[in-house]
Amino acid sequence: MDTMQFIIGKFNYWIYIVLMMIGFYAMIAKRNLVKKIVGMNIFQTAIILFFISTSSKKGGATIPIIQGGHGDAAGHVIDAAQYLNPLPHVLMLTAIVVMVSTFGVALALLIMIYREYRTFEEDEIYETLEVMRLKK
Amino acid sequence: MTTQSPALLIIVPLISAILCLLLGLIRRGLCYPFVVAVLGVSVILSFDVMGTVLNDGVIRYRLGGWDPPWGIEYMIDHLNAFIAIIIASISFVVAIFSRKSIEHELAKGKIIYFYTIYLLLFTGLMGIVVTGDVFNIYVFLEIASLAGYALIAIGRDRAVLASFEYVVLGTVGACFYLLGVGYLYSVTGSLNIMDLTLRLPELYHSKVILIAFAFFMVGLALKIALFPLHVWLPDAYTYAPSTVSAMVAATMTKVGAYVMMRIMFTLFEPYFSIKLLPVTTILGWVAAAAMIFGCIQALAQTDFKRVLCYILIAEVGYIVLGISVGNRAGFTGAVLHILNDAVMMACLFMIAGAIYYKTGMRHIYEFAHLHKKMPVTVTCLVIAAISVVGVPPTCGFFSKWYLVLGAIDARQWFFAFLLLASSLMVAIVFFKMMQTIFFAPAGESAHAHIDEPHKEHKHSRDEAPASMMIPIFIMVAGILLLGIFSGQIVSTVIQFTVPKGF
Amino acid sequence: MKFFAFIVVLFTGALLIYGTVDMPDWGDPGSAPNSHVSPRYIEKTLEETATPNAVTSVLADYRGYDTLGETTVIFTAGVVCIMLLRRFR
Amino acid sequence: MHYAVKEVQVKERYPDVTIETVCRLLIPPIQLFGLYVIAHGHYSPGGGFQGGCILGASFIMMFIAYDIGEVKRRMREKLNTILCATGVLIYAGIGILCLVLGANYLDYGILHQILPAYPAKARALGTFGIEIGVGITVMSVMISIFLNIGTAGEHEGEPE
Repeated sequence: MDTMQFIIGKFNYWIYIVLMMIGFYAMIAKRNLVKKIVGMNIFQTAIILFFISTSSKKGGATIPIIQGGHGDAAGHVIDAAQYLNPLPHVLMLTAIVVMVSTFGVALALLIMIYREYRTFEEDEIYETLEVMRLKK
Repeated sequence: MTTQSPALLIIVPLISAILCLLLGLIRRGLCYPFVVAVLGVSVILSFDVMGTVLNDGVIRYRLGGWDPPWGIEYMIDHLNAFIAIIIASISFVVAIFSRKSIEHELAKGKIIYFYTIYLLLFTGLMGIVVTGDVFNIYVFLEIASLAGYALIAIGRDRAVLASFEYVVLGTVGACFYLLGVGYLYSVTGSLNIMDLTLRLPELYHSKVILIAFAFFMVGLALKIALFPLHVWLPDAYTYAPSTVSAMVAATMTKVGAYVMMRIMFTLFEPYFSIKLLPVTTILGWVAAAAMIFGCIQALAQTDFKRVLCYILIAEVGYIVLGISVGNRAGFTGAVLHILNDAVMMACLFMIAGAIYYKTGMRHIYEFAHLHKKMPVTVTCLVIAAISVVGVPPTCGFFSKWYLVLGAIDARQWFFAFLLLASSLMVAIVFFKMMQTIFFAPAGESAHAHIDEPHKEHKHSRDEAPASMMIPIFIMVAGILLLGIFSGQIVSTVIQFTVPKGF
Repeated sequence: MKFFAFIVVLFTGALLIYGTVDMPDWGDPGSAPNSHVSPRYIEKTLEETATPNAVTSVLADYRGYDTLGETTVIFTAGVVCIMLLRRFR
Repeated sequence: MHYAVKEVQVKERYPDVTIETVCRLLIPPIQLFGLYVIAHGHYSPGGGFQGGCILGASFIMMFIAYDIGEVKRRMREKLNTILCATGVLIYAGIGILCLVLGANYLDYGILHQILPAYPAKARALGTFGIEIGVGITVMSVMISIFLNIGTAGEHEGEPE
């Protein structure tokens, strides 16, 4: 029973870690440059999921927008347990933007690499470089 | 002004970066003086902040007026202020240097964007240094990294490929750092460094904290190119434009080392980092390997900038060794070495840039009889080389002295021996270079057949323009003066940076 | 090379999973992130910032400096793409 | 293996009545929705980044349905760069305004001195101001990145 409790409590982290490692593997092992940055994207997305999962609260909590908050209804007491933790969401909004920016820069670099070597395969690029070196 | 200067330290370069872009759309020539002026203001501001810290103690500036654990705050103590001065001064001097070098190496239309991104890089580095919030460090780390990737990618030859490799590995490093933040957050619920310091000690035996610490270390090791994770550095810094190499080599790794110090000794107490974990041993051995490996590789290279890159890897090893021995002298040596190494590396990379600008030579074997053509530059090169080797009147000696003392205090005789051995190897690297420059047999210079027209003028004096020589002079003066005044620097600033518990 | 990468990935994953053992359970309302800093954001957002959406108030006000950094990051990315890809005469 | 990435070139467009009509009808509501998401970020999910993305997406849709000339006619390259800078400038400028009025950087509460609002409401208004800044930047950067990457930077540079 205890083991079951443990697995139910933690399995979400494990799923994200598996996702992260898929991305990480693609980043360091794949020889195709596009696959590398796709792996980078998977890695970062998994981290985002990880952060978001720390914000969840069981027991009927809802999105962190105070109900009845329109206008000046600032009188009533608000119970923090009714709303999800907003902080990880905020951090991840920032991280998403960072991710998009990194992805954009990486794509720009890829296009520059393609202009120069006419391929996305790392092996072929190094072959070209070797040929260029020998020509000199 | 003084109460707001910590905020201005970030805002001034940030807003100027935007204005620089707009200004460049109006007139391109305005960018350079504007950038130099802004960085000059930043230097003044950083000294102002340092003055405040020296007089009134630690500055805690609350952004948005919110109390620390809820809002973000700047926490500036002696260590931050010291690093901020280094970053601002180096950026300022390198910016002066950039004028001719950038016109020479870049397309005209790119100059506006170059200066914009240069200022953004400076903003990012400054942001990392002054902030007191672990997630904020990540955000500014990414600003600095993105700017760094772009600046490296506009270099020559394989620069784009090197930059791409840097993007992949740099993102792995940043992601590991972010994972560390996530693990810390999931058990403490806080992101503020001072608040975390209060909440962490009771969790020191938690596995989450252990893993978070490990991921912080690996992520930062990737960012500072510590030995087994250095693969991106030599290519990236070799093929970048000279200005960028000088700026990035002198500041980026230093800021990473600073964050490492912050995490090891402020966020976690020295008790955790040194007593509880075998960090001393692991980091010490890694750093020792980095020193030896960097020097051996430097011996084997012919490209001048690549030699400097491997020496930089060895220097990172020195800094990390100083951090890892975990005592007063070692830490003092590490902080002092951050300053000295920044100055020396900026100087050497600028000299490499000046030689490349004037003669188009990159390889050491082409440098024969350079002293007849560029005597002043070669003199500066000799002084900087002496300092890197660590000969007494120059600044390089004093930081190595403290590092060796630290290693001896920690009873790590072997590390002390390796420090001296790697100094010796650096000396061999530079002796080889000097031998080529001064004593190469006449007519054997390898570039003679490449650019024939140069041959008649080869022995006439032809120095780089003043906008390049003045920054080099400033740096050489820095090397000598920092050596003379290193005692004062240690007693006024660095002794206060040593963390409690040493 | 691929085998080496696989070993590295397995090792990293194992470390990360080892770390999760001491983490709070998923959705635990009493865990540190849910009880230390964040309650104030929810309870005081209307009173202090007159914004019912706590995410917006934290994003732009409590941690507004992070968002300044975020905007700078995307500005950097825009400038970088122009500089790298545009062909200049 | 070689991937079938052909030489990048900006082709002539093939006019397609269906796509063009649908886009002409769809783009204004999309842009309006983007503005709504920015403006209503205080009361519902949304905010500067999300709204900016939607606004940028409307231009990207225009690029896909018509061609690059159409997008550049509506949003000139230089204007886009200026907007990109303006967004950050608005954000940082509001912070500076707080600084000038005597509070810490980004402390919008002090804005009640110049706005007809009590401090908490002034904070909400300051938040709204920076959301607009973020929205503008995100929109123009989305357009800029997409145009540059989508055409591999081969489109005309700035006329100088």
